[in-house]
Order: sequence, then structure tokens, then C-alpha cells
Amino acid sequence: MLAAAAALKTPYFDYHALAPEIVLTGVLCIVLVADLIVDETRKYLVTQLAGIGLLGSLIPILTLAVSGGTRSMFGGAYVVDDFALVFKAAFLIMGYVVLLMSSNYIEEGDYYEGEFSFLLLSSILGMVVMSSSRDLISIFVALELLSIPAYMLAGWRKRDPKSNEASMKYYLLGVLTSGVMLYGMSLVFGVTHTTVLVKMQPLLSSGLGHQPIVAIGLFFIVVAFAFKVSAVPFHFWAPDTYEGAPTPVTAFLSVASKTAGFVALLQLIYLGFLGRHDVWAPMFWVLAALTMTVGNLVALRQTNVVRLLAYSSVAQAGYILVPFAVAGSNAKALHSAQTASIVYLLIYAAMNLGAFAVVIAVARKTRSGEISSYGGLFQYAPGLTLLMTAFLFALAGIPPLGGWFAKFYVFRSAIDAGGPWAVALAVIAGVNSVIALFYYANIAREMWMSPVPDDDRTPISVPPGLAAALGISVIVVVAIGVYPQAFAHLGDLASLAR
Amino acid sequence: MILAATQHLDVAQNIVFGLVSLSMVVAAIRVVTTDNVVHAALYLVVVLAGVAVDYVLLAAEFIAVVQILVYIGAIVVLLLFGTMLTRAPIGKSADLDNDQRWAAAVVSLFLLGVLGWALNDAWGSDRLPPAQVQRTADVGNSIFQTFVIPFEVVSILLLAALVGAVVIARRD
Amino acid sequence: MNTLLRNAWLIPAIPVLSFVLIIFFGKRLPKKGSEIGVAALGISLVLSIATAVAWISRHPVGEGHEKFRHAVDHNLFTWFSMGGTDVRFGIHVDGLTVTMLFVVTLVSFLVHVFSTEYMKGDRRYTHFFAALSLFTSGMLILVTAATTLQMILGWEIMGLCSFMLIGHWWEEQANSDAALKAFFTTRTGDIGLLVGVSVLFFAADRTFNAAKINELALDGHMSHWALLMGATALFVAVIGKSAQFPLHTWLPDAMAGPTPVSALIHAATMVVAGVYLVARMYGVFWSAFSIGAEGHAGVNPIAIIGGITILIAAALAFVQADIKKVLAYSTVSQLGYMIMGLGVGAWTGAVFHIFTHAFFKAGLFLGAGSVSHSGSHHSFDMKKDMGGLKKHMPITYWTFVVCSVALAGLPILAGFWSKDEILLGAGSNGYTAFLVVGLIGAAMTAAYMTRCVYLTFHGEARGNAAEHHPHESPPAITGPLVVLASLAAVSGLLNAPGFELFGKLNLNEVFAHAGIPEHHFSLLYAGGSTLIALLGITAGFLWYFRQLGPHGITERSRLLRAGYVFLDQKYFLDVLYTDYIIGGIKGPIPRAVYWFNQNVLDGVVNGVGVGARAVANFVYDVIDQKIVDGAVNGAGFSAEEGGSVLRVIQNGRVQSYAAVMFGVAAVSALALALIVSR
Amino acid sequence: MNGFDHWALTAAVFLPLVGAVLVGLVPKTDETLQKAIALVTSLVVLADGAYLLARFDYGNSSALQFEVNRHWIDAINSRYHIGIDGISLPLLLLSMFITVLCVIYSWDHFPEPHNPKAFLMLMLVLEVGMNGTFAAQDLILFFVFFELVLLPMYFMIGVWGGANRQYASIKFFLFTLFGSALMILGFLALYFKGGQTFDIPTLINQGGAIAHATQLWIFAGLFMGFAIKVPMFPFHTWLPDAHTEAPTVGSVILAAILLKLGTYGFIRIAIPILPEAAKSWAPWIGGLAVIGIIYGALACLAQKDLKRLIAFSSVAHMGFVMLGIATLTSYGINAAVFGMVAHGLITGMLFFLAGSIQERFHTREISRLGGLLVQAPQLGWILGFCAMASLGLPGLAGFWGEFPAILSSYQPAAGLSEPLFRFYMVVASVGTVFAAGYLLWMYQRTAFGVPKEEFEHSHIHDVHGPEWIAWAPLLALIVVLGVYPHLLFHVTDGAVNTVTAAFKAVGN
Amino acid sequence: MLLNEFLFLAAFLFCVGVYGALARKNAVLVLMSIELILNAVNINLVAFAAYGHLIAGQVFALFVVAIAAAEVGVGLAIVLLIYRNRHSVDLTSVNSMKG
Repeated sequence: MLAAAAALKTPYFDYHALAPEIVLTGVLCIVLVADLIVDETRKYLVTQLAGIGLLGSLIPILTLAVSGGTRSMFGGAYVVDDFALVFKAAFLIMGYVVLLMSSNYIEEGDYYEGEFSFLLLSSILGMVVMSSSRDLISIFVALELLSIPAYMLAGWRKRDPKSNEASMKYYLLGVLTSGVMLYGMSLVFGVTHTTVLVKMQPLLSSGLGHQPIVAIGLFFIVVAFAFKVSAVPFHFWAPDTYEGAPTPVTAFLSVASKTAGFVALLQLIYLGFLGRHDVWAPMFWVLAALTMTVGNLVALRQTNVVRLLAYSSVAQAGYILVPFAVAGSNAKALHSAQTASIVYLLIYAAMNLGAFAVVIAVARKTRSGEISSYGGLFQYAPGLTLLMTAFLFALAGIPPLGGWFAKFYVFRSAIDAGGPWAVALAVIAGVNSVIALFYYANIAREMWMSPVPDDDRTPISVPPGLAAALGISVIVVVAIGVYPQAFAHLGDLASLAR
Repeated sequence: MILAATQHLDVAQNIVFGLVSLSMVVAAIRVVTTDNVVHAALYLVVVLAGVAVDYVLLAAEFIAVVQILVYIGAIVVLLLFGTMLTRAPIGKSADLDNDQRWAAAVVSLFLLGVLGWALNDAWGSDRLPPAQVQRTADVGNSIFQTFVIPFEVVSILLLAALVGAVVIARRD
Repeated sequence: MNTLLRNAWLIPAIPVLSFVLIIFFGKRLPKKGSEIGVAALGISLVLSIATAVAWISRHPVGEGHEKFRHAVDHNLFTWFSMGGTDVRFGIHVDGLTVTMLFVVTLVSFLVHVFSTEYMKGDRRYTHFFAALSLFTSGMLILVTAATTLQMILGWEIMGLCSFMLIGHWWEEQANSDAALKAFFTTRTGDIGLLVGVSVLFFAADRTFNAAKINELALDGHMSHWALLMGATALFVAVIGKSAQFPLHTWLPDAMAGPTPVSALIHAATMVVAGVYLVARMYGVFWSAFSIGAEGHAGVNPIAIIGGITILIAAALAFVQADIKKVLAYSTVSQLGYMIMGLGVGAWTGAVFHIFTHAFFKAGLFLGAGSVSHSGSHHSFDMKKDMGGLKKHMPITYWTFVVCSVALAGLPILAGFWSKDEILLGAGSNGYTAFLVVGLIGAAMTAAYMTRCVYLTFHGEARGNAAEHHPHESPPAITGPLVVLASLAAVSGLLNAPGFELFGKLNLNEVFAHAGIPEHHFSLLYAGGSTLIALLGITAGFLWYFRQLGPHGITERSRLLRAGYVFLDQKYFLDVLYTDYIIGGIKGPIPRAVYWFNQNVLDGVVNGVGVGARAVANFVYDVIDQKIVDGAVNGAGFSAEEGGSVLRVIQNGRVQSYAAVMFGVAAVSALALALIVSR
Repeated sequence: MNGFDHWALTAAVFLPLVGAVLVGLVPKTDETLQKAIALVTSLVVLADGAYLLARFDYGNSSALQFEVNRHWIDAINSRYHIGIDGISLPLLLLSMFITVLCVIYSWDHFPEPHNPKAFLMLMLVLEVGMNGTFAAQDLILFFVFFELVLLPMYFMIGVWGGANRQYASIKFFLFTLFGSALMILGFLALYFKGGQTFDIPTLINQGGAIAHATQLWIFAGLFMGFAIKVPMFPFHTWLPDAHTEAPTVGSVILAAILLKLGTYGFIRIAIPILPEAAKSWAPWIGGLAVIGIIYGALACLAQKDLKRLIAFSSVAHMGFVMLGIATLTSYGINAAVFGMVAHGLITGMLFFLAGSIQERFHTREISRLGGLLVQAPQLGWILGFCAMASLGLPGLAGFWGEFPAILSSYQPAAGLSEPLFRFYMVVASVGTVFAAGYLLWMYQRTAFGVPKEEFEHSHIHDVHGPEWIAWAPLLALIVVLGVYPHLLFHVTDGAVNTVTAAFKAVGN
Repeated sequence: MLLNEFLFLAAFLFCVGVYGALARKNAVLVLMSIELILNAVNINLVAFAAYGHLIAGQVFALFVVAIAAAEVGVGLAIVLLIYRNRHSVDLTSVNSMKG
């Protein structure tokens, strides 16, 4: 027994490296407890607490960034490097913005407020963990932690059948794809006998990797994340869930959850499956092309703004997938491809959060998600209109709003890779960005050029939380557009393979 | 001698595996084809128990125990509760399948074919090494050393699932 | 004296200034701006005369027939420079310039004066004078231009002003139609100008300088192909501007403008510009079409076009009822003479014809204007509204007759000398066919002018001439008439044998160098052409005798008296003219020609317009809106359609989604596995 | 160089933005102040332009002047590099100038739904984009400014436009975006093939080294971007719709400046960086240009709408500009730059007139107009003047864009087919006749004759104050440049020679 | 014993699970099918663990079991939620959002 006890060594813990997770976990617990204590009428305090906690978790990230270096734990299974730090910080900020957006929404809708914050925080914790996860088990666990609360958040408007439906669809498809992913992981594990990405990489690129089963394993793993980032044809859940879920949750799903999926993909592709672009390049080529095209084409016919944004976010995922498809042809392209995806993700987050914030604000008055309800918005809410216009055209990639730089980076990675396939994909992306403009501009058209549908011109009151969310988003969007170097630098920093 | 013993054991194992597998296959098919929800749950128990037996055959006793405890003891019960709470007909009901079952069958058979081909290609006749029991302590060590972070994460996950499920499921 | 020559740019500049002043201040002046125009042209006239004097007193170089004066080629400033080419704005003064300056400023001055009375009370009196000034300056810019580019400038300014002036009374659709037609037709010819100038620019090693181009063309330094192309292109422009067959149809329509404008267009500006261009760039044409070369004679497009124009236009002049149209066709015909003259190598003759023609044609037009102003109550229809005006308007009548006779080419009067020189050139240079054409043209000219004079001033007063009270025009109108008639009478003497001042003054180094032949007065030609002209006049009278019955008898007897000397020829002419030519002219030929003119040529011109519009509608409605734009909209539509097809898959059922996902996953997995294991 | 020289160009680009923000801060009701700020801003910018004009070293017009080269996006090696040479200077000035006139013209002409604040802000933002494009010496910077004009113009058309404005505005937007998507791909290819830089002067030095086949493809991408903006046949269909529906000021800016961005792109970027490809593409560009000349003219003849006619005439006129560019000669490109400026002045002026006519008659249908000269003689004469200028009458600015282009196509750069370009020359010359055709026919139908019955008794006031102030400088410039083209040619010539330097080695 | 015996069994269970998830109307039955899939994964993991003497495989399997429990719990909660609002757990009728 003693021997056994001795053998049970306490693992090496780098507490500094884990500090963000620890702080966040602490906040999680405090929120849970506070929710029990705080009086029903003052639940907003819990939300504020959660917000402060999220920001507090940023502090250790800053200290880690200052101290620099890569901290690898558990044989490379859990790594805190610049990539991880950038994304952890990004997730925390996204979480904070979503919290800002949701505070009034949840309160006024009379939904469970404390638990909402709690689940949101857990999901964010899952994402924060995901950023550092460099083995299959951690990735799986992190994925589940970020997903399961999200399934429930999607159904948070309990009395609304649509919200229930959103939750159910998301849950079922999510669980099924995670089953597929697990099956793929088990196969890869069986071939390589390891779960740590950096250890399986050389094995996968050796002769061992050239078995059909490996291709199937890798593909099955990717399926789960393709689902998570709503890549066509694994996107079906997205429009329905986005439409049914509470709008802040939709924003969360379309931004944070999607980013988390991409974070996992980045790690898997650029660490674990590096050197196997013979498998993933064609896969991502098809995924990217389909995702952009289908997302955009279907978006053309949408009449509901949330659903439209859902398809738009599908299409946006397509652009982010482009670099994956073209990376791998050479080392330089690998770097620029990664950077492209990362930069795109960060910029996309700001644009999309902003757009959803406006949707929430407008819905406060119109109580509708129909695009036609945006008619003449400019006449009674010029500020919101201006903001929405900025976000929409940023999403469309029109300079000087941030989106152009994201798209530019994607194009850049494709051209950097060179070759007919890469250029063809770039052209597809280019054509798609034109198609996309049509529906983004359609909303702008409705806001600026159409009459007010019911002639109700009462101004829209924007609660401070929402206003702050809008402010943060728009500042980021414009700042990136004008001085993209800031984010480009982050992208360079966060690159996994250098 | 040892080799002979191993071979004997192997034969025995194979017989057990064959029987168990057969029942699992039948039970699994019944789970997805039976027209009685409760029966389905019971067939599921057979499958899950079979899985536990397989774990034993693979010398993973700890997992086998966990399998019985968590799956048969908790999950199936949970599912049965779910069946009750949603007032599913306890007896037969005609339409438990939707109209795309043929498509589903095609997809899954195709998938089975692909997987079978690829598995055969990869591990065609690889034998399992003689069973070496992996001690529970080793598993424990591994969990609390290498996989401590996933472990912690799972604990938070369970907490979150609990809190969330309560909110979602409760009447208000 | 060189200072005067160098500053000849002042001559076009003053009318430009006048234009600007009239536009901006004209309406506020007591005489509504006309005083500025008259004064400006007066000054220009004086300067022109001074320039001419300066030119004459310029010291000639060379010997005998080769004696010439150096042209003044003076750069004023750099117009622009690009690609290493410095394009200067300069003036070129030589005999031709001086001649033209004098003609243009004089005629224009007189037209200005005439207009002060003629246009009195017009709605756009001020505008009219402004345009008149600009018009004149356009021609003056053209004639003083040192470069082909400046020529384009002057050329197009005239185009603009002709548009403005022909369409002066734009309230009437017909007038603006005529203005548009004039502009389009000349503009069509201008394709040639643009192309020709471009070709010559490069052929002459990147210069626009006209003198340089001429020099190089005559030196044989230019490739013959480029020369031919350039010359042909320029000649296309000339055909348009100088109303040569087949682009002559705009000119009669241009009679829609006020009469002084017609006088200006026909005598001194616009249509003469084409002839001037050929004369100015003669080196190019001479070399390109080998005008002077032995063996080539008789086959150059300039002469051919000129010849055709003479006959075609002259024939047409017979059937016009509108006095101005008679004069217009007459101008076309006379321009044909000039062009033909240039084509047959009679450079001096052609230029001299410009000179003389300006006076009598301006006189005729102004005379017609005088008639309509005071005699026929603003009508130009000879048959309906005139007749018998001789007694009411003696000054107008006599000046008109003098000019007519000058046009017909009877000796001593101006037309005789110039026409004679052209015919002489044609004959001497081996262009015999064109000599015949010229002679026939001369006869026809004499005949139709006789008809015109008769219908206008003789016989019974008809229509307006009878109903309203015809009277003589005021001095502002008759003054110019008298001046012009006098000049029509005497100006021809300038190049009369023994005198030959004109030819000498006009000779410049380029032509001296090229050896363009000069021919001396020949009694044979002179006599012949005089004879022909008289025959024409006689025939005219005979015709009227036959047609007009009793009144015709006096007409014929009067003619018999006047042409008693030629009694012998009378019978011969009678048969020839009456039975064949005039019978033909009266009968099928003019009708056919007119039909051809109205339906084919004019039809082509108008048809081009209609056709262009039809093509335009097709291009716009079908190609642009349906095909090109349709493709764009179609792309958008199909994108949307694609979207709605794809939407069908999104049927809302979660298990359908799952089925698609798994199906795709299974198939893709197999595909990937196969790719990898390959 | 004195101290302000370093800032002058940056100020020229960004001062309008400051103005826009200031206008944005003014309360919505205080319209006079908004207008005043906009006017003062645009005037200050113009004054800055005058400063640039005064300090510009004309003897060295091929060199970049007032150059600023600072860090911007290091990650992609893109820099804030601005500077102007003889080609950009006139266009930059034109842009400043037109903006001032537009502000003046708008003074009491704000189209429905009024809202001068937003309108003026858009106009000033538009100016930022236009000025920036002409000053940018970095491809990415160029791209950003190039695209920056899209949004304001989209809204200007879409909000303040005519009946069919929504369709027109989105069409404009989609078309141009399509081009720029391909253009940016071309830029990126240049970056990777041309030595990892976006710096235009550097690329001009290095771009020739790119393999010919690659050049062809890159040029194709750039061509799409620029040709749509120009617009060249068959990418022009956005233009008539956009022009027809845009408010007057929008049309003016669109015609006067925005179309120039495309041709400017050819001269500044596509041709000097990729001379080999330019040579291979030139016959096709020239062909499309002359098709555009004839096609645009024919389409004009078919028009019933005044503004649409002027819009199609832009297709034809830009055809001349592109023909000049396609010759790849100094003459041709000089002509092109002149043509750009001239077209800017003249067509801008024509759109002003069309706007004023519409304002007075509430229709632009040519068949309903007539007798303009009777009711509003000054307006009518100005229209006639502009029609004459537009059809390329010598002595007015339009001629110097057309004739040298025709001239240059007689002898294109070495290596280009002379017979082909000579054929183009003749076709283009025929185009001048067509131009006369549609313009004068339009003039005849609108200005000549007597007013139609429906307007016979309506009071049509003649040109009024703000209109005179806005138009007089344009009219004066049309004449001045037409009479003395040296003013412009001596600025552009030096810079153009550097553009054509690559073709000079072989005889031009 | 052959490794593949287990792997084939797992693959079979996986595919049966997939069939069930796609073809069953009742939400609870779909949850059961998902359990089949997860068990297939676990058989794989444990088989590989035995094949290569890898502790990680078993640990992985344990995590899968734990998370499967959480998933089922959440899944049932959601099914109950749906049932409460619609009085049905028929997944084919849950299709109010589409297109």
C-alpha cells in the first residue's frame, strides 16, 4: 500500500501556467454560491461578478505573457504558449462581451440569471482549456465542457418551443458528432499508441500513417470540429439553433464556440496531423469551398436576420477554412495559413459580436428578427444603424472596416501557397465575398433606404451593458481596419508552427 | 507449457467472446429495431453487459466495473426514467421509426463496409498480446498525474451538467 | 515689316476677343454687341491689308519663275509637349495666308455690316454677332495656322459656329435639323482629318508643322504609303467640309440659317476651308497623288471628285425654286472647280478662284438676302414670291447681275480669270477630260444663273413680291453689295496677263521647290471659256422663251440683241441645248439626279442617322439590357435560385441533418481512405 | 522642403475625415453649421491642394514628391507610403476641386430625404477615399482607399437616389467589389512574385522580373479590378444604372472621380509593374476600348433618359482613355490622363446640368423636354457648351483627351500590332462622329424647339447663385485647359515617361 | 485473440448506433443509440489499450464513460423540456425552424 501511495506522486503543477484556469474555476464556484445567496431581485450582481471574474482571469494571462516562454506540462499534453495565451484572452473577452450583451436580455426575459452566468463561464472555461489542450483526451474533455453547457444555454428560453428545438437539435447533432470524433480518436490512438499530438505527428507522417484507417480516423476527428465551426455539410444545426436560441447565446455560439472549434482544429492540424496534408488538404479544400458557397447562397434567401447571420457565419467559417486547405505545400505557406486563420477568427469575433449586439438592441423595440422590421431604422436609430452598417460591411470585407484585413489574410495565404488549386480556392472565396455583400447590403438597404414598416419611430433605448458591448466591438472593428498591424502581430505571435 | 496454457485460454476466450458478441449483436439490433421502448432499454442492458464482459476479456477489470456501475446502474436507469417521464407507451407502439430508416440503413451499412475494410487493412491478423492486467492503481496514477487536468475538467463538466440539467428540466 | 507678319496672330485673336466681349457684355451695349463685331472685323481687315502690304514688300529670293518670298513661320508659344515632342502654337504667313486673310476679313466685315441691318430685331441678335465673330476667327485661325493641329482647331470652331448659325432659329425643327446635318456631315469628314493629321504627324517624324510636312512630302522622305493614306484621309475631311460629292448634301440644307451666314459660309469660311486645306498641304497631295507626274495624269481622286461635283451640283441648280439653294448648288459646283483645279495641278488658279469666288458669291448671297429683306418679305422662293423686282430694287439688281456675270465667267469680270486659269491648268497638265468637264460646268453655270436672275428680278411680280411693297434696302445692306460687286468686277484683273501679281505673290518656297507648273494666259482657253459661258447664258434665255410663252419672246429677242455677234452659233446651240442638254436637264436627268440626291445620297446620310439609331436601339435594348446586363442579373438570379434549392435540404428535421452528415462522412471517409492508400 | 511639406499630403487625404467627424458632431437640426463646416473643410483641403500645386517641382514631375513612408502593417510589409507625381497631382486636385463644387452645389439642393448631415459626411468620406487612392504608393493602402469610396457612394445612391435606387446601388457595389476581389488577388500575387513588397515604386523596379505567364495572370486580376471601375465594355452595366439613380452630386463625383480610379490604377499599377503582360494584353484592352467607344455611343443614341445618356457617354469617353492607355506610348498615356481630367470636368458638368434640369422639370425624359433655350437660356447654352466640350471640340478640354489617343494609336508601342491599332484609330475616329451624333441630337431635343405643352406655362428659373458658383470654375477650366493644354501636359509628361520607360527601350 | 475481433464488434455497434440515431423517432431511443456509439468507442479504446499495453486507452475510456453519463443527463433534461412544451418526444415533429 505504501509503495502504491509513494508511486502516486503528485504531478508537477505549474500553477502560474494554470492560473487563468484556476481563477476562472474559482470564479465559477463563487458564482454558483453567490447565485444561491443573492436575492432574486438582485441577480444582476451575479452577472456582474461573473464579468469581473472573466476580466480577472485576464490578469494571469497578462503576467504569463510578460514572463514569456512556452510552458509545457504532462509530456506535452497541456501547453501554455503564445497561441494558448492569445486565444485564452480572446475567449475571456468574447465571454465578457457576451455577458454584457446578455445581462439585460436575460433579466428582462425573466430567465435563470445566475445559472446562465455559471454555464456561460463553464463553457468559457472549456474553451480556455481547449486553447492549451495538446492531446486527444484533453481536447475531447475540453470540447465536451464547452459544448454541454452550450446545449443547455441554447434552450434557455424554456417556454419557447423554438428555443427547445434549438437546444435539442444542437444537442443531438453535437453528441453524435462527438461520438464520431471519439471513434476517430480511438482509431488514431490505436495506430499511434499515443494521445499526445506532438508525439503522434511523426508516426502519422511515417509509413504507418499511410493506411486507410488513419485517413478515416483523421477525418472522423475533423468532422466533430467541422460541426463545431458549422462547416458545410455539417452546418445544419447552425441556422436552426441560432434562430431558436436566445440571441446572446447565438452570438456566443457563432463566435466563441466556433473559435474554440477552430482552435482545436488548428492544434490538431498544425501539431498532430502536420505533414499529412495529403489527407486534410483535399478535405479542407472541399469543406472550404462548399462552406463558403452554400453558406452564402442560402443566406441570400433568408428573411430572418438571425438566420441570415447564421448562414453568414457558416460562410465566414468557409473563409477561415481556406488557409487549412492551402497550408502544407511549403513551410512558409504553413505559417501564413495559420496566421490567416487566427487573424480571421479574432476579427470575425469582433464583427459578429457587434452585429448580434445590434440585433439584440433592435429586437428590444421591434420584438422581431425579420429583416423587414429593420425598415427605416436610420430614421429613428441612426447610431444603431451606423453601427450595424459598420459590422455588416466589416463582415462583407469592405475597407476600412476590419473585415477586409481578415479576408486579405486569407487571400494572402492562398496566393502564398500558390498553385492552381490554391488560386482557384482564392477565386472562389473572392466570388463568394461578392455574393455575401448582397445580403449584407440588403440589411443595410432595409435600414437606410426603406420606410419604417409600422411608422413607429420611438427611439430604441440601449442598456449600458449592451452599449459597452457595441462600443468594444466597433472600436475593435474600426481599429483593425485602419491599423491592422495590431492583429497581424497577434496572428504572428500565436502561430503554432514557426 | 505457458504457451499451451495461453492457447487454451485463448480458445476459451474466443468461445466466450463469440457467445457474448453474438448476444450483443442481436441485442444491439433489437435496441434499434424493437417497437417497445422499454424492451429497447432492456436490450441495451444486454449490450452494455456484453461490453463489460469484453472489457474483462481485455483484462480491464476496472473499466468493466465502471461500465456496469455507471452504464447499467445509472445511465440505463436514467433512460428508463426518461421513458416514464415522457409517458412513452410502455407496450408496443407502431411507429418508433421515422420514414428515413432505409436511408439510415444504407448509410450505416455503407459505413460498416468502409470501416470493416479499413480495419481489416490495418490490423488484419494482429493478435492481442497475452493478457496483462492493468492495475487499477496504474489507471488511478495515470488519471491523477498525466490526466489530472482532464479529470478536473470533467468534474466541472459534471457540475455544470448537473446545474444546467436541473434548470432545464425543472418546472417553473 | 516683319513685325507685322509675325504678329499676324492678332488677326484671328481680335475676333476671338470680340466673341468673348459680345458674349459677356454684348447685351448691355447700345447696339447689342454688333458694334464690337463690326469694329473687331474692321480692325482685322485693316491689319490684314497691312499684313498683305508687308508681305508684298517682303524681299523675294530666287530667280525668274522661281522667285519667291520666304514664308514667315513664327512660333508663339509651346502649346504642349509630351513624349519628347514639343508642339508649338505658331503662325505661318505666306502669300496664301495673306490672300485668305484679306478675303476672310473683308467678306466677314461686310457680312457684319450687312447683318446689323438684316438681323435687326432678331431674338438673338447679340448671339448672332458673337457666333459670327467666332466663325470668322475659326477661319482666320485655320489660315494662319502653322501646324495641322491648329488647323483642326480652326476647322472645328467653324463646325461649331456653322452649327450655331445654321440653327440660329432653332425654334423650328427644320432649322435645327439642318444644323445637325451640317455638323454631322462635316464631322464625318473630320474622321479623315483626325486620321490624316495623325498619319502625317508620324510620317513627318513627329511634327505637326505644315510647312515641314510639305517639305518632307516633296523631298520624298516620307513613305509613299503613309503619304497616300494621309492625303486620302485629309481629302475625306475636305469632301465633308467643302461639300464635295458625295457629302455635299448638307450645304443646301444649311440655307436654313440667316442669309448673311450663308454668305459667310459660302464665300469666305467653312466650305472654303477644305479647299484651303488642300492648297495649304499641297505638297502632301502633290506627292501622294502624283499630280504632276507624267503618265499619272487624269487619275487622281481630287480631280475626279471635283469634276463630278461640278456637274452634279450645277445640274441641280437648275431645278431649285429657292434662290438660296440655287446659289448653294452653285457654290458646290464652284468648289468643285477649285478642288478640280488643285487636282489638276492648277494651284494658283484654284487659290485665285477662292479669291474671286468669295466676292461674287458673297455678293450674290447678300443680294438674295437683300431681296428677301426688302423685296419678297422674307421668302426665298423665286417662283412663288419673286419676279419683277428689278424696278423696285435697282442697286440690288445691278450688283446681283454683276456678280452673276462674274460667276458665269464673262471676260474682265473676276470669275473669268480664275476659272480660266483652272481650265488652262487642266488642259496644259494633261487633264484633258477635266478640261471638258470644266467647260460643260461653265456653260451650265451661266445658264442657271440666267434663270435665277430672270426668275428673281424679271417677269411678273408674284406672291409676296406683289402683295407686299418691295423697296430698295437701306445702305447697310446695299453698301456691302456695291463693294462686293465692284470687287467681283475688278479683282480678277489682279492675275490678268501681263500683271500676274497674284501668282507671284502666292508662290512660296515649297511649291517653287516642287516645280508646280505655272501657265501663262492663253487666248485660246480664254476665248473658249468665254464662248462657253455665253452659250450658257444664251441657252438659258432660249429655254425661258420656250417655256414662258409670250413673255418669253421678249426674253429671247433681248437675248438675241445682246448676243448678236454669235448669231451663227445660235442655231447650233438651240438644237444642242434645247433638245439634248436642257431637255435632258428639264426632264429625266435632273429628276434622276435629284432623286438620286434626295433618296440615295441624302437618304444615305439620313439613313445613316436613322440606321445608327436603329442599331443603337438594338444594341441598347437587346445587347446591353438583355445580354450583357442580363448575364449579370442572370448570375444574381441563379445565385438566388441556387440558394433556394439548397434551402430544401434544410428541412428542419434533425435526423435528416444527421443522415446527410453521416452519409457525407462515410463517403468522404472512403474517398479519403482510397486517396491515401493509393 | 519646409516642415509642412511632410504633412501636406497626409492632410490632403485625412482632413476631410476630420471634417466629416466635425459635421457628425453637430446636432442634426443645425444644418447651416453642418454645411459651413463641410464647405470650410473642402475649401481647406483645396487650399492644401493649392499648396501642393505651388510647391510641386514641375521640373521633376516623374519623381514622387511630398513623399511620406512610415510603418503601417509590418506583418505584411505594407507601409503608409504616400506621394504624388505628375500623374496623380492633377487627379488629386480634380478630386479636391470637384468636392468643393459639389458642396456648393448641394447648398440648397439636398435631394430627398434631405438629411444634409449624413449627405455631407458621406461626401467628405468619399473625398478621403478618392484623395487617398491618388496619393497611395503602396498596394494595400491603395486598395483600402480604393474600396473606401464604395460605401459612401453606395449610400449616396441608395438613400438619396431615384426611384430604382436600391437596385442601382447594390449593382454598383457588387460589380466593383467583384473586381476588387480579383484585384486584391492580383496584388497578393505581385507581393509574392515581386519580392515580398507592396511598395509600388519598388515593384515597378522589380515587377518586370516576373515570369511572363505569371504576369499574364496577375494582370488579368488587376484588369478585372480596374476595368470594372473604368468601366470598360462589357463590365459597364452598373454604370448607367448607378448614374441614372444617383443624386446629382453623386453622379458628378462618380463620373468625375470614381471612374478615374480604374484608369489611374492601370497607369499607376498594372502597366508599369507588369510591362510584359501589359504588352500582351494591350491589343485586347484596345479592342474593348474601341468597342466601348462605339457601343457606348450607340447606346447613347437609344437613350430616352438624359442622365442615362450621359452615363453611356462616359463608357464611350472612357473608351478613348483606355485606348490611349492601351497604346502604351507616352502620347497615349498623356492623352489618357488628360482625358481623365477632361472627362471629369465635362461629364461632371453635364451631370450637374442634368440634375438641375431634373430639378426644374421633374423629369429627365428627353422626349418630354424641349425648348430649354427658351425657358432657361443660360442653362441651355451651358448645356450646349458642355455637349460641345464632350464631343471633343478643339479648344475645349475634351479634345485633348481624344485626339492624342487617336494619334497615339497610329503608332503604338513597339511589339504591338500596328495594323490592329490603326484599325482602332479609325474606329475611334468614327466614334467622335457618333459622339457628335448623340450629344447634338440630345441637345436638339432638349434645348432647341419650343417647350412641350406640359411645361409651356410652368415657370422655369434660370441658373441661380450656387449653381453659378459651382459651375463657373468648371466651365472656365474646360476652356482654359482646352486652349492651353500645356498646363496639364507639362505636369503629366515627365511622370508618364517613367510609366512608359519599359516600352521605351524598343523605340518609343 | 485477434485485435480485430473487438474492433469489428465495435464497428458493428457503432454502425448500429448510427442507424438507431438516424432512424428512431423517439428521442429516448435516439439517446440509447448514442450510448451504443459511445460503447463502441470504448471497446476500441480498451482493445487498443490491451493491444499496446497503454494505460491512456483505459483512462480515455473512463473519461468517455463519465462524460457519457453527463451527456445522457443533459439529453434527458432537454427531452423533458421538449416534452413539457410539446407533449411529444417525436423528433420528426420538431421541425418548426427550417430553410
